[in-house]
Amino acid sequence: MRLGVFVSDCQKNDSMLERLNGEGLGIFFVENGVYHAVIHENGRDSGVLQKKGVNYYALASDIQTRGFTTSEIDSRVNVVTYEDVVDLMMNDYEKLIWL
Amino acid sequence: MRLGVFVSDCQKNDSMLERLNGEGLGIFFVENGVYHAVIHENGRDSGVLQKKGVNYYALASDIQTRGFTTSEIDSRVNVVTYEDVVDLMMNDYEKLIWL
Amino acid sequence: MAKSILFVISRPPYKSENPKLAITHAMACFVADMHIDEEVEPVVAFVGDGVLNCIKNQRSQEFYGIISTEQHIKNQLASDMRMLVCKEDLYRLDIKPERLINARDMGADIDLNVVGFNEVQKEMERCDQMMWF
Amino acid sequence: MAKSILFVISRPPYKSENPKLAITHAMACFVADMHIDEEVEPVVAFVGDGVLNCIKNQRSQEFYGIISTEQHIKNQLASDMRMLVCKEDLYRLDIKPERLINARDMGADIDLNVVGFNEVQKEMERCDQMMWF
Amino acid sequence: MATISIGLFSSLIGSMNSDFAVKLAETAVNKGHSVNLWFSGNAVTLARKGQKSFKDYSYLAERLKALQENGVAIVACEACAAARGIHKDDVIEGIAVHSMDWYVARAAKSDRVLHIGGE
Amino acid sequence: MATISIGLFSSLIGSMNSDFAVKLAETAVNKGHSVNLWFSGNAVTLARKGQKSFKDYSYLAERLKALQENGVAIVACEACAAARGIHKDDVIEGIAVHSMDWYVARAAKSDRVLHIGGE
Repeated sequence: MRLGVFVSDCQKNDSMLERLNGEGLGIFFVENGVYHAVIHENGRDSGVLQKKGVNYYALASDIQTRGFTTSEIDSRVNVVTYEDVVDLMMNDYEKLIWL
Repeated sequence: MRLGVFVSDCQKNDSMLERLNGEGLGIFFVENGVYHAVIHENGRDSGVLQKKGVNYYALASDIQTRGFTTSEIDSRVNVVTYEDVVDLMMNDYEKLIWL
Repeated sequence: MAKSILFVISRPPYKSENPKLAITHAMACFVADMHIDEEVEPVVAFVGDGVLNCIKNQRSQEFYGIISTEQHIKNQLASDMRMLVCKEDLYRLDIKPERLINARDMGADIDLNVVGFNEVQKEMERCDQMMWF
Repeated sequence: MAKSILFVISRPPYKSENPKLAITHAMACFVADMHIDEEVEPVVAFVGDGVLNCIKNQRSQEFYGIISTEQHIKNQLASDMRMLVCKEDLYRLDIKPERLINARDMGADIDLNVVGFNEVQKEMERCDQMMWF
Repeated sequence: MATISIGLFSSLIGSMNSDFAVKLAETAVNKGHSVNLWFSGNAVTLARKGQKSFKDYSYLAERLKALQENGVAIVACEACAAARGIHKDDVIEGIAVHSMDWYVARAAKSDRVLHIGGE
Repeated sequence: MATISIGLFSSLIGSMNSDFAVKLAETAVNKGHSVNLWFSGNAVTLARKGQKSFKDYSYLAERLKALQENGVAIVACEACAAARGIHKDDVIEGIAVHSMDWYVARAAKSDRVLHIGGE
């Protein structure tokens, strides 16, 4: 199953993400979820970024809305537009979860 | 300052509670905050209960609404009614925070 | 051929209306064939702090005048809806099996089905659609 | 004699309207003496993830057509409202001082005031009332 | 007896914050205290006329009327209400609509303020 | 082209979930997909007539009308709306009101479902 998971919050609800099988998983950082891709809490990357075999995406407009630039995004994360999100949803992921 | 803090959620936002000075602090577990007083996650008490010099209260009706009995509440926590909450607010705490 | 929808309840009760909306939406599947040419089979799974919904003896009616989430779950069991509860989360929150809601007093033939998260994950693969509350 | 109200902003921007409501309520203090016989002095403190509100170059207008939280904060600075930002949280989230909003282009005489949490706590003691957003 | 101001920012239906605030106000009034109740943000939906009662969810409209008859000042934020399409004629009788300065003024003069600022 | 059903449960004003859902629907429609948009819980407030536009908050009423004119089925949950005092006459023209079976039926037949179940 190719599963797309939308993370819209900056709080750490990693526990559910940790349990989901990594293979084929896509994680979409949207809204306040984008902080996971740019903030280094206590000097460390977000725990959410540590999963193997996962594709990460962050919505450019949500990063820029919050005062960050896309160049600040963690290198593991792909910067995407709404157009990209629609295409990824339709072509790359069969099922979607909004956590 | 005698400060009363209302904790209405079961998620761990201890970090703010940890910073508040213990002396004179009252912590009111209401709504889903009452889980802190009855649930032993991974066999341990809630971290929120570890503060020294704090008075803890939990609203009886909110415990019972969620399927627990007042006898299950941690011994550090005082079981209170809405009447008690009003009296405590008026007599024992000058300022109130709803976290 | 029926379609199936998995309703995942991941939030605790009585914080927002979320878990109840999951249950009412699941119940609505039983009449969804009014709109389409096939039946829709609902399955409910409680995961994370959502398992707190499954504790029996909820007294919201008495204290707040609202029907409890327990009553909603009992109605679903009495309607033979498949309802899974994640074992790992029950263990994590130290909720013993005897605390779980059942609807035997309503003549239900089934109970809440305590399963490992891997079983929930299988259901996520099997279902046609998923709604995460 | 004036009363003072401390508005504590503990949530990040753009999740709910909460931080903006804190700022608009603080602004409303400037006209509160319409209703009562004394003035009301507002003080704002950003703590916890609330410090994320203070990052400059927010572009919500461009992407979502809504005035940014940044613009609200600038308006407050230009109105000489005292605004504290918790140093420990800036450090925790690795937000450097040069990223913070200022309103010098609007002729503001004051900046956001970065202080230790102990200073916020002193303000909590000093104020007459507190509203935690 | 004292004055308490309660500010409620969470929305109607299903949010137990509303139930908590109303029950606390009722208890305080029964003890002889004076109470102000302010709805802002999504809580302004509590002030709307024509709410249908369901057994699933708490139905607070009648209890708000009773509070108001017992001397509680209940006021909804004007801008928050208008943004949600709730205008003066849409509000339950006895509930007033004011701008935010009403609340901060009342709060400043209260003995206790419980500001429930959730989402 | 595919069909996507979006279920939105978070409330109007200030919740960026609403903005996200509407922008996603617009983008999908522009790419030629067919879209269903369901409002339940507090999101039913989005369907209400007479929302006043403020610069502080996103104002989505006009964009919902445009979506509907572009073929998007926009439907609000009947019970959730009635509980909040929003009845058929209170709803923006072009937005329908149905019970929950409409949504689950549409979702079952969609290629993709994005269910935004927040508070």
